[in-house]
Amino acid sequence: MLRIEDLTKSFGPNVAVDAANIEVNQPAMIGIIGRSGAGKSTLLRMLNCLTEATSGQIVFDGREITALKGAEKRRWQSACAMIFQQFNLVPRMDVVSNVLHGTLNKRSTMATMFNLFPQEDIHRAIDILDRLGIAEHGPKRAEALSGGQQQRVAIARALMQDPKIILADEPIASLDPMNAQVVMQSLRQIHEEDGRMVIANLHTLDTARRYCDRVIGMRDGRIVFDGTPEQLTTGVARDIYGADDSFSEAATSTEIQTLDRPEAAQVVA
Amino acid sequence: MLRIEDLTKSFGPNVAVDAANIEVNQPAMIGIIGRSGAGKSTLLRMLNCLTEATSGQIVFDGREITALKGAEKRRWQSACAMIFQQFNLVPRMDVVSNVLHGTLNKRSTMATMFNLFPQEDIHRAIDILDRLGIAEHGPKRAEALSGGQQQRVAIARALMQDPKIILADEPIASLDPMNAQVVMQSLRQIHEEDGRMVIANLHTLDTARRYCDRVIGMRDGRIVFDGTPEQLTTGVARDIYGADDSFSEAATSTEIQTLDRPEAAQVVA
Amino acid sequence: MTELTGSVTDFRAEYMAQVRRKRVMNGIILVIFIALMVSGFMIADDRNAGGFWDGLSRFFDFPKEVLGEALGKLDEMPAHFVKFLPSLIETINIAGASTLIGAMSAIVLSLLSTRGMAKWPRMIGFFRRIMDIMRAMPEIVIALVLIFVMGGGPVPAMIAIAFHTAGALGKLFSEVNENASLKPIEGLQSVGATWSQRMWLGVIPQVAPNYFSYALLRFEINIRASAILGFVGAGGIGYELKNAMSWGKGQYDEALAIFILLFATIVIVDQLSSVVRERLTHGKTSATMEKASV
Amino acid sequence: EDITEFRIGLLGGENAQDRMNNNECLRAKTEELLGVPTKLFAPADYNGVIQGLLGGTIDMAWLGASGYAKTYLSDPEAVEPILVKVNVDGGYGYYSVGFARKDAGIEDLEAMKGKVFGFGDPNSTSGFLIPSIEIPEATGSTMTSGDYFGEVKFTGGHEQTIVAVYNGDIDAGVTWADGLGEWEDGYNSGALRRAVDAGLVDMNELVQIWQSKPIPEGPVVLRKDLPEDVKVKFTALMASLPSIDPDCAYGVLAGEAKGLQPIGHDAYEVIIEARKLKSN
Amino acid sequence: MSIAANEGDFLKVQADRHFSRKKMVSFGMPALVLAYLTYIFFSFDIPGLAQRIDADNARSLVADSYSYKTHVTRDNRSGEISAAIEGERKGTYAEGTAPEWVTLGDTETVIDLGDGHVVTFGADNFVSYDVPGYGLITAQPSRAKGVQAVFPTDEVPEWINASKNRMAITTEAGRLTVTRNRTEVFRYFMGWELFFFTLDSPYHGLGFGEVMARALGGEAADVWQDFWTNKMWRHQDVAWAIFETILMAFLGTMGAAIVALPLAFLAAKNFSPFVVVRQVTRRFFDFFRGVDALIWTIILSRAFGPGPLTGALAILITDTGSFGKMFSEALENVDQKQIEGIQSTGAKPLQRYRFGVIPQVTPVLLSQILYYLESNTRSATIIGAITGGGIGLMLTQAIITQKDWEEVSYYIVLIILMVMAMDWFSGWLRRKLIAGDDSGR
Ligand SMILES: Nc1ncnc2c1ncn2[C@@H]1O[C@H](COP(=O)(O)OP(=O)(O)OP(=O)(O)O)[C@@H](O)[C@H]1O
Ligand SMILES: Nc1ncnc2c1ncn2[C@@H]1O[C@H](COP(=O)(O)OP(=O)(O)OP(=O)(O)O)[C@@H](O)[C@H]1O
Ligand SMILES: [Mg+2]
Ligand SMILES: [Mg+2]
Repeated sequence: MLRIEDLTKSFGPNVAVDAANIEVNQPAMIGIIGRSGAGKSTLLRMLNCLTEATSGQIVFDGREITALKGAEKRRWQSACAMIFQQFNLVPRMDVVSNVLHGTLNKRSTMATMFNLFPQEDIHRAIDILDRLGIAEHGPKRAEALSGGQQQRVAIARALMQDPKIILADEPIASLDPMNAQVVMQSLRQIHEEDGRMVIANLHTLDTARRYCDRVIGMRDGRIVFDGTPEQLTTGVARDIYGADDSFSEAATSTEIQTLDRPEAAQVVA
Repeated sequence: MLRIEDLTKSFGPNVAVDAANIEVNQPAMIGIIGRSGAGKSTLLRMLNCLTEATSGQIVFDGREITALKGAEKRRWQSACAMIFQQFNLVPRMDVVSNVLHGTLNKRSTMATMFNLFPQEDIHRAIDILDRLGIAEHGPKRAEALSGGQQQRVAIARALMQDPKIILADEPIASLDPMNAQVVMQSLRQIHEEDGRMVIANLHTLDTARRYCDRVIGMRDGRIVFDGTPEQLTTGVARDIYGADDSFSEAATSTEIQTLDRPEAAQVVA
Repeated sequence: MTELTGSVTDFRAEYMAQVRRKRVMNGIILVIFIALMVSGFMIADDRNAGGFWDGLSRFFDFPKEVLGEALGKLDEMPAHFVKFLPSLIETINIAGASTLIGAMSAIVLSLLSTRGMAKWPRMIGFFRRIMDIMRAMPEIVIALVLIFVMGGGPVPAMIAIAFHTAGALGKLFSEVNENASLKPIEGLQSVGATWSQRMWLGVIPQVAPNYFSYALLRFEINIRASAILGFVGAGGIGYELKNAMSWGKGQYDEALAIFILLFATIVIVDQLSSVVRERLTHGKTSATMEKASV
Repeated sequence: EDITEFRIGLLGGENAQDRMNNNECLRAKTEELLGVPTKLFAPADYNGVIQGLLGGTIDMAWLGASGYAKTYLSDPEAVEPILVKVNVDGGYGYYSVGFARKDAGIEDLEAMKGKVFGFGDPNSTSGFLIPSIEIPEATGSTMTSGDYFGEVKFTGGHEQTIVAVYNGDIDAGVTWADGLGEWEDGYNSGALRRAVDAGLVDMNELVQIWQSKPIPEGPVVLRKDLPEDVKVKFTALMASLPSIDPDCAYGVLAGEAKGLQPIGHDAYEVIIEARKLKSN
Repeated sequence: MSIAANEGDFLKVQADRHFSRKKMVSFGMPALVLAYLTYIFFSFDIPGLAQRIDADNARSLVADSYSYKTHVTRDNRSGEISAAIEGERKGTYAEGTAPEWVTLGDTETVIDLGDGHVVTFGADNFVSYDVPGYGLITAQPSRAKGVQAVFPTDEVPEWINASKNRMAITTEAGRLTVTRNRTEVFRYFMGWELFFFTLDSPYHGLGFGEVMARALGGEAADVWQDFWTNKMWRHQDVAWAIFETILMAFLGTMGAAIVALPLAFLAAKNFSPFVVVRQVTRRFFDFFRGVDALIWTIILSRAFGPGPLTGALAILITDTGSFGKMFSEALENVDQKQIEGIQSTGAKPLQRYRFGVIPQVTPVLLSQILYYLESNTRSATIIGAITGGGIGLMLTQAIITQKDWEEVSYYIVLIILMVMAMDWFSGWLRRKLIAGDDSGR
């Protein structure tokens, strides 16, 4: 399905992503971990064509994504939804309108200019919101919602695009543990129920372990780990994060019950 | 010296201070306690003539304070310094200037407008700051100081007024325990060394017990306790705070070592 | 996630109704706006001597005529600049003095009409109305009346502009005052300070940078205003411009010289004031640090 | 080609709405005659009307001689003079008169040396052009501030000049008068007379200090581009106005007049030359 | 707690220096201001002005603004007598009628100025004025002999101004002017006469109740017509003029906003990748703003002639510059995240602007536009005075002719009310639109 070949991105002398190779053959839920500046966001942004690659290519179902331009590129973007850490909603617009933005690529420019969306789209948007448990907030402005609710609106917008892939760039980094759990569960559920591919940048190991089928570790732009959550031992994690022995996984955790979990204590030890 | 007779203040139907009677015959350090809304601030503000009394009177050294107007009133205010919870300094002005504001009443309006303070005042201000241990911050802007330092500047301004009474409205409520201790000690020291009367609203029992010679308890505008710190038992405190049996003194404490103090445990019991 | 299927249909209906309402409202607003614009344009076009579409082609006639003459006499330009410099200075002085006087009155007015600062709290409403009236008064009205009373010259213009400025700045200043902290004022009150001491030492230091920034912006506006008032007889560069312009051919070179002087002044003041204002409003933190580290 | 609209420009000197009212009858008659909507425009100053004529947005106006000269100098093809007003005495001239306050002790130009002198509008014939040429001839020096007079300024118009002199803002000024009748009435017609009628000034307090040679009355002009038949029809209407509707003519011609008579460009050559002289 | 003595001294010296610096500043600023104002005082010749200032003008202005005068005039050549309010043709009493304080007779007309002041027009141009407490003044103007005034005392008081050919008597009751050609009496009254109906209207002089009663009795249209077309106060024209002024402001402001919005994108750093385009657009904005509405008005009046459209276009051009600058600043401050969010769904560029940018900037733009709408109402008044249109022209002309001060004050009041109304309206609209704008709740 998705093949990333020698994908590289440099900003001036600075190489953000360095010859990354990833191959995904079936819709999976993939977590990308790595410390700040490792190149996770850049990788995702190249997938969504928000950033152009310097070299290498991305191929999806035989099509070369990196070569797309104009309308073709936008069509791909609409098939490959992106969820951001800061939600990136339009705060002054109501929730349903924000979800409807997921259809912008399919609808004519003229109609959308005047905020004219077809009724079936509106109904579908409300259904998606309902599925994510926030239908009753539909008419409110996005800015009036809590962080977790806003992130679910962003997920709803992504689903509205009916995408083949959902990219999520640290979707829970701005959320409190409670909301983080709700959002990750929503993503997992979408993956399981709809069979969509989900690629999420995560900054906590336990989240990656808990929700993902596959974990990719990046360090300084290079992919240094690619395996199942089980293979992701504390040693490997130390490697990915370039941490010394004092590294404690608990310190990065967002789990609510972390302190009670036996593993946590184990890792610290 | 100071006699408060049937002093009452009502805001519309709401009686903030209800026929308060207090007599003080020698410069003492007096703590006023009571829960929020008990009328502590209102009482102090009436003493400083920031708020007009509805009825009753305040007599100091034979003069009726409540009847003062205009320049007379301002003269009294200058003899009766006030320290606020939020410091109420001029944040954009330097510390020494803020302290010098304590002399405003004695100097001509014109001269102060042009920042013409006599050199001896400036030197006295620095001496006072030095006594409070913050002389080296003199040229900084007030807003650049920490809370505890700002409160000491406020105390310095009060001392600059060379007042007969120092009123302090919850002087340590905005401070962390460390700073709170420094400020309370400064006030106590002033009381002991200069023999000035200090009346302080306090929201923690242990502070009142520790620093005051006399404690007055208010509840719903009325004075319900007036005695020595020793007389202030937990039962009396419960009465003042209108608390039920679960009342724990520790919960209101700002003492740094509270948790380690045996009494605390005792009170909780 | 939710099984509230019944209520989802409710949400749908409710939301669709809302969408429809909003579309209708937006539609109405849009139609009204377009209708106002179009009919307004047609009325204005009709009541104008020349039509809009005919006029478009003649747009450059006048500039061409002016430039045509002025370019032929380019060598006289420097002399013209020197000749009109005093009038320009007069115009700038009118703006400067009126901004200064207006701003000083505005400070007092704004303090008198801000809650928590007013000397006479009961008069707040009164001073606000005064400022509203001062602000509503176009400068030209006052200037023309004063020219009648005291003859032409810079003083009527200065008074007229200062009057309007006091009202306009007063409103802005009182908005600034509303955001100032009242705590220092209470602090000063508790030491027995008089009203003027409280204001001067407690309020002004807090609000001075904002005041200054607004006053600069006003200065820029007032330069234009004083040029316009010159046009109706109040002296300065506007008066020279009007004379040169209305004489027409034969003095277009002077008109152009005056115009260049005026334009350059406006642009320079505009750029300078935006740089200074940028510093004042955004560089505040660094200024604080600087002061604090003395 | 046909016209769709006929636009009459009215010169300043009176309250804009009074001008409109005084000329409303002319507008109605023209509309009836030409069969197209006719409108009145009263710009704020001389220049407004002139710019309108030059830009083709005004079709007819009654200009001053200097205003006509300006229009001609800007664009000789813009307008043509058709008629001129004839005074009750049969002539079609008037005068520029200089005047001062009696109590200032100024009785002639001699006494004005070093004093403040005021012109009206730069486009006015009597308020600027003619005196600016004839006064230097009389004094033997230029009109530059500080040369003969202490200061020379423009007041903006006849009314302003009169009030400025009367109030003592300036020591002397010039305005127009027909030179007929009595000084203490402000002559039979002219700006002074109007000021007296309005109760604005007391002529006892003013003295005349100078008078120009006769100045030709300004022409009624039409835009040259107008279709010939429009020009003919309108000229006929104007010329017969005093006879068919004296009340209307009184308003349009700003006072009593004997009538209107045809005039051509040549009558204004002198003024044009004078104006050229003033342009550097 | 205390610090070493020498250190304390050092701090004191430092503080002294600090305070002398502060003293310099606190004296310096006011001193600068004072110096500048002193310079202005002399450069604007304010001492000279104080002498020139004419208290009479001010007094007549104030008096005229709340009072009116009625003229009774005799033409000494024809002997005809007429009475007119403000001496204007449209305020003239019909032939043979006069206000009740004037008694018209065949040979003698008696004019009662009140308080015992009586002026009598007799035969052969004879006129007498009985001033209480002074005596009877008579005059007999003739072409040959002048006014021939006779006073009861040898010394002529200063309220009488007499010469051979002219006499003027000004008392608190009124004024009498006699020249060889004309004899004229003014009497002053309070109020704005003829404000509702002129003399030729049947409703003139009726009480409010009576007029209302007749209006309700089926004459409403006539009553309105007489009021609306009042020749003296010209309510219709004034209404049109105010409308024209507001129209200029409205068209100018909205037009400028419409033109400036797309251009602002070209001038905003984050939307216009080409430095050249950006710089050129910005310089254009500076130019439009810098040239100023005044000069645009002059340039445009050649192309479009006098009228409201010219004024509107002048405002439009100037404000395109102002709005362009402000809008592009607002655009540069937009939150990039929202745009990226929209972009990531595959939205087309226009859609990106519509949903990523417009909702963010509308509140800012709207409040700026509405603020300008109010301030442009004032500008339109001024522009109207220059280009010929609206209430501004009526006002300046009324002031220039310097007699109808009651009209001047009427226009001033109307202008202030108009601007305040626009201020209120734009504030109201701002609150309405920004609180519940197009997409929020
Ligand atoms: N637009 C850009 N211009 C220049 N350098 C950039 C840009 N975007 C990213 N970088 C650099 O590329 C590197 C990788 O950044 P990236 O945002 O992909 O890291 P990340 O793994 O997402 O980190 P984080 O956890 O902080 O989001 C960093 O060194 C960053 O500074
Ligand atoms: N300016 C005012 N207007 C109306 N009511 C007031 C005002 N100031 C105080 N009150 C009321 O008077 C009562 C006493 O208030 P006061 O501030 O004196 O209480 P306090 O004991 O100081 O409480 P806290 O600990 O919260 O400061 C309260 O009910 C308060 O709401
Ligand atoms: Mg990132
Ligand atoms: Mg309190």
